[in-house]
Amino acid sequence: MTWSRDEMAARAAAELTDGQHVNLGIGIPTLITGHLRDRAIMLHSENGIMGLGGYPLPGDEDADIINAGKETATTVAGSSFFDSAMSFAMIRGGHIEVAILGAMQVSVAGDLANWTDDGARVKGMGGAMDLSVGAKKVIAVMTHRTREGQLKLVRECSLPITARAAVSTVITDIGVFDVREDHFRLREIAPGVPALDPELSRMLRPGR
Amino acid sequence: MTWSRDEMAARAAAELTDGQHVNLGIGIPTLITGHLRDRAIMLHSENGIMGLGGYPLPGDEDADIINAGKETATTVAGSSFFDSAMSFAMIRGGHIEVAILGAMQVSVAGDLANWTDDGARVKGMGGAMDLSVGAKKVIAVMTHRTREGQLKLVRECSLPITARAAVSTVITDIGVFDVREDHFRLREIAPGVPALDPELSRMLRPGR
Amino acid sequence: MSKIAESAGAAVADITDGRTIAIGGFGLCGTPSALIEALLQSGATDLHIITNNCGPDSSDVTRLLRAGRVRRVSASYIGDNSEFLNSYLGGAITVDLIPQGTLAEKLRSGGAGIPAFYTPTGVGTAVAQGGIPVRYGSGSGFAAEYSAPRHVAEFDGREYLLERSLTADFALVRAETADTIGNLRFRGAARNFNPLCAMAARVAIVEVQEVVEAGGIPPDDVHLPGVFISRVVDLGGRMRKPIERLRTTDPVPAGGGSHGL
Amino acid sequence: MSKIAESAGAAVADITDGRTIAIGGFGLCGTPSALIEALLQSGATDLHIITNNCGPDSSDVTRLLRAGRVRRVSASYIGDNSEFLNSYLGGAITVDLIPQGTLAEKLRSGGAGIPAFYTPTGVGTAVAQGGIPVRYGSGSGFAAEYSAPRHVAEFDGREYLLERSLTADFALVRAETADTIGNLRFRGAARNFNPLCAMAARVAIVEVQEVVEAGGIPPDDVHLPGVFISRVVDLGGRMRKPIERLRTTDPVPAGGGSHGL
Repeated sequence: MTWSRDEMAARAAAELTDGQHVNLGIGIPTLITGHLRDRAIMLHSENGIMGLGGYPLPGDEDADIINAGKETATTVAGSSFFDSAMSFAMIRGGHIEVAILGAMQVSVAGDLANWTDDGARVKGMGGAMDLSVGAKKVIAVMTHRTREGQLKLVRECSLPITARAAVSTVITDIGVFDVREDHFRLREIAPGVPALDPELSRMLRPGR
Repeated sequence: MTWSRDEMAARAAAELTDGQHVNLGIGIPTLITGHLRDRAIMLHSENGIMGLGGYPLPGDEDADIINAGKETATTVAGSSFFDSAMSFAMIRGGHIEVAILGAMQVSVAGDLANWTDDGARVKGMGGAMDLSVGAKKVIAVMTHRTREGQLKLVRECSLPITARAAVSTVITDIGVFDVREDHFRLREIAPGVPALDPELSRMLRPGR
Repeated sequence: MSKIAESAGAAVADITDGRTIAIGGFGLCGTPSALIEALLQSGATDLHIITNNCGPDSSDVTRLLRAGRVRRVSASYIGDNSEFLNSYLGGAITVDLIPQGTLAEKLRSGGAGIPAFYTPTGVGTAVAQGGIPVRYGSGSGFAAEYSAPRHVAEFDGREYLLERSLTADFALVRAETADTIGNLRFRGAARNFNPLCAMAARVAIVEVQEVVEAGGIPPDDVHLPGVFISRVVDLGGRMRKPIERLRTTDPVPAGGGSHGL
Repeated sequence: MSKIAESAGAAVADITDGRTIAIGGFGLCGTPSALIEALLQSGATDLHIITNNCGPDSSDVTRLLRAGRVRRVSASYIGDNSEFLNSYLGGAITVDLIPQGTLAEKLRSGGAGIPAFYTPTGVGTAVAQGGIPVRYGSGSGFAAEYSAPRHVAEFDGREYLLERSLTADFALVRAETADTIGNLRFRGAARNFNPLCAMAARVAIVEVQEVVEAGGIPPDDVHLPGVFISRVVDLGGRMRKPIERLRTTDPVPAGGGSHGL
């Protein structure tokens, strides 16, 4: 068995410490909100919100309160609104303790690739490069293989890089991997996952 | 006869156009406020005010509302408060149409010296360098001679420079001089001022 | 010295062909619809638009594109928008893709008289190395022009790249409230790039939901001082605020709490 | 997760010798008196103080100097203060004189993760060329150390100099109102350098006139988000606000107006 998307989100939530300011990327990371009830966590939204809440109740939608995915949102007690320069000052200046981002590839060195799936048809990096460089700690959340079956945990990224040496922990459907410069450390394996793929096992050992 | 300090201030006020945002330096420039009644001029104070007013009435003093000279002050309708980075963003970014500054020396090239009277006992430049570089137009207001009788309108500044080629107009006790790169143009002479000093007259002609 | 313009059309009338225009908003949120509509009506063309993202296909900025009035776009993201993506990939427009935080800082710096700054964002990526497609060959599917590499310098043992600031001829922005001399208040996350675009422009034009007298906004509560604003268009409560992605939640079950410090 | 500290003393207790401390305020306006007093009591010494100007001889920062606790000052102005001036000219302290706008930008950039930026301020002056006395020989009256020249570069035909940003170990700042998680509102011109010092510091400590519950400051009205603040000291309405230069005016004669747009 592997972890579902929601189980991965729950596992990522468990990496957070109360009191932290956290930015959640688009994709699986947005599911983490559902696992933060009663947690003393402030969510940062790159479009200018500290203290993002969940979706509004029907009828309470406000076009001026949206998250970075352009979805209607709410705010929690103690929230604030600010402009985009201030929002990225928080990110780039290291004031956001954790960013949890979706990923296409993560290398043993913590290189992150998540902004474009090939170099020829780019749509833009949005805030991904700022977040991965600026947050004090970056956690990547992704399935460990592509739909086509290729490993997304890699020795070196083949896709265009979002940031070098950015990711410290990768939460996947098969377990939790810590980035250790020249290898991954398997910190936790999802219950019932069979023996690791030999290619992945090799990445648990130092060197190339 | 020469213009008094207050007459110089009045003459400087006449250089302003309604609708402008203006920063007044310390010294004679602060007297200009008295000549702006019913003028559509917004005064900028470097410590974080747009829309500075005059001094408060007795009993209305507020320790949180001071001008750049640290004197108690007031604000006008439509004023705003902001932090010092924003205040100097306005200045440096060219959003302040005019700065009127006191000066120790101004050269024919518009070089301004007003931040320290000698290089060995400096007290700091405060906002002088930002203002003289950033304001769209810089007007210097000063007596044309030091107390010791030396000309303050000069070919080249002997004092440490605040900014190069910054000043466009100099208002003095004997008249109004426009900076013309390699000479001063005498635009207006104070009524009753006798023939100009030969040294000053030479500076009204191009070249050294 | 009121800055209230007669109409949106009058406010944008001097925007001539070839101008660079910074447009506020994040997708549909905080985007100055009425001013963009007026710009569309004005006929100005060959425009360079600076805007964070172009919104969905239904966005006002997309209408400018569809009408063939956009030469170049500087943005952090042009996905979610098939028109922009196709115009880019088809070689019809030039696109500068800029990390969102760098774009925000470029505008803020441009407005603040800072011509260039170093940033860690993009080090070791195609932003630093150059090679992001800027323009595709017409119909070829191949890039005809790539972004230039950035100068990289080391400070205290870490690498940073040098970014030039951005300024614009005009800004079109949206706020909730203005006073007659252009002091602004924004609402919620509709603030986003609006103050920054206004700061970066030689002439900043704002559309607002309501106008109050000078002094009607307490000086401590002004979000953007009027010194940055040239013209105010009063929409008189008729501001259109579309929602890009409507999401709602079921009522919280009894005993359910919320997060937050 | 309340950030309310037990006392000013408790809030500054971990400021050890040799630290760099950014202190908000402009002269006496907006200066965090209670926190500086607590720092004085704490005994921490060999401090590097970053503050715009040191206020008059009666200022709290001057008391730190008089007690021999200041090694270095980074400021835009140390006039109006004979103690600072004499300590500087007598070689007792090192002083970095920085143009005020550059100082503000260095702090803001330091807090925003921008390590360096180009600015026109100081081009062609001793700031660019170097040579501003930083330290005088003990009692000699001659400078023993001068400021370093800045790297100068040209952008679009105009010269700019490169300035490094500033960060601090701690910030001591003052605001009018905080909520329990450190969201701040300032009052009038007491805002000045306070938000910037807080942004630039690893640990920012604020003293406030009053504390409200989280949510007590509407999110559109927060001047500085609590993410930048580590500790809040509640002065419970007992904030001292001295006036540096009291000036008043006679009541305006009938018919007299005021200026303004």
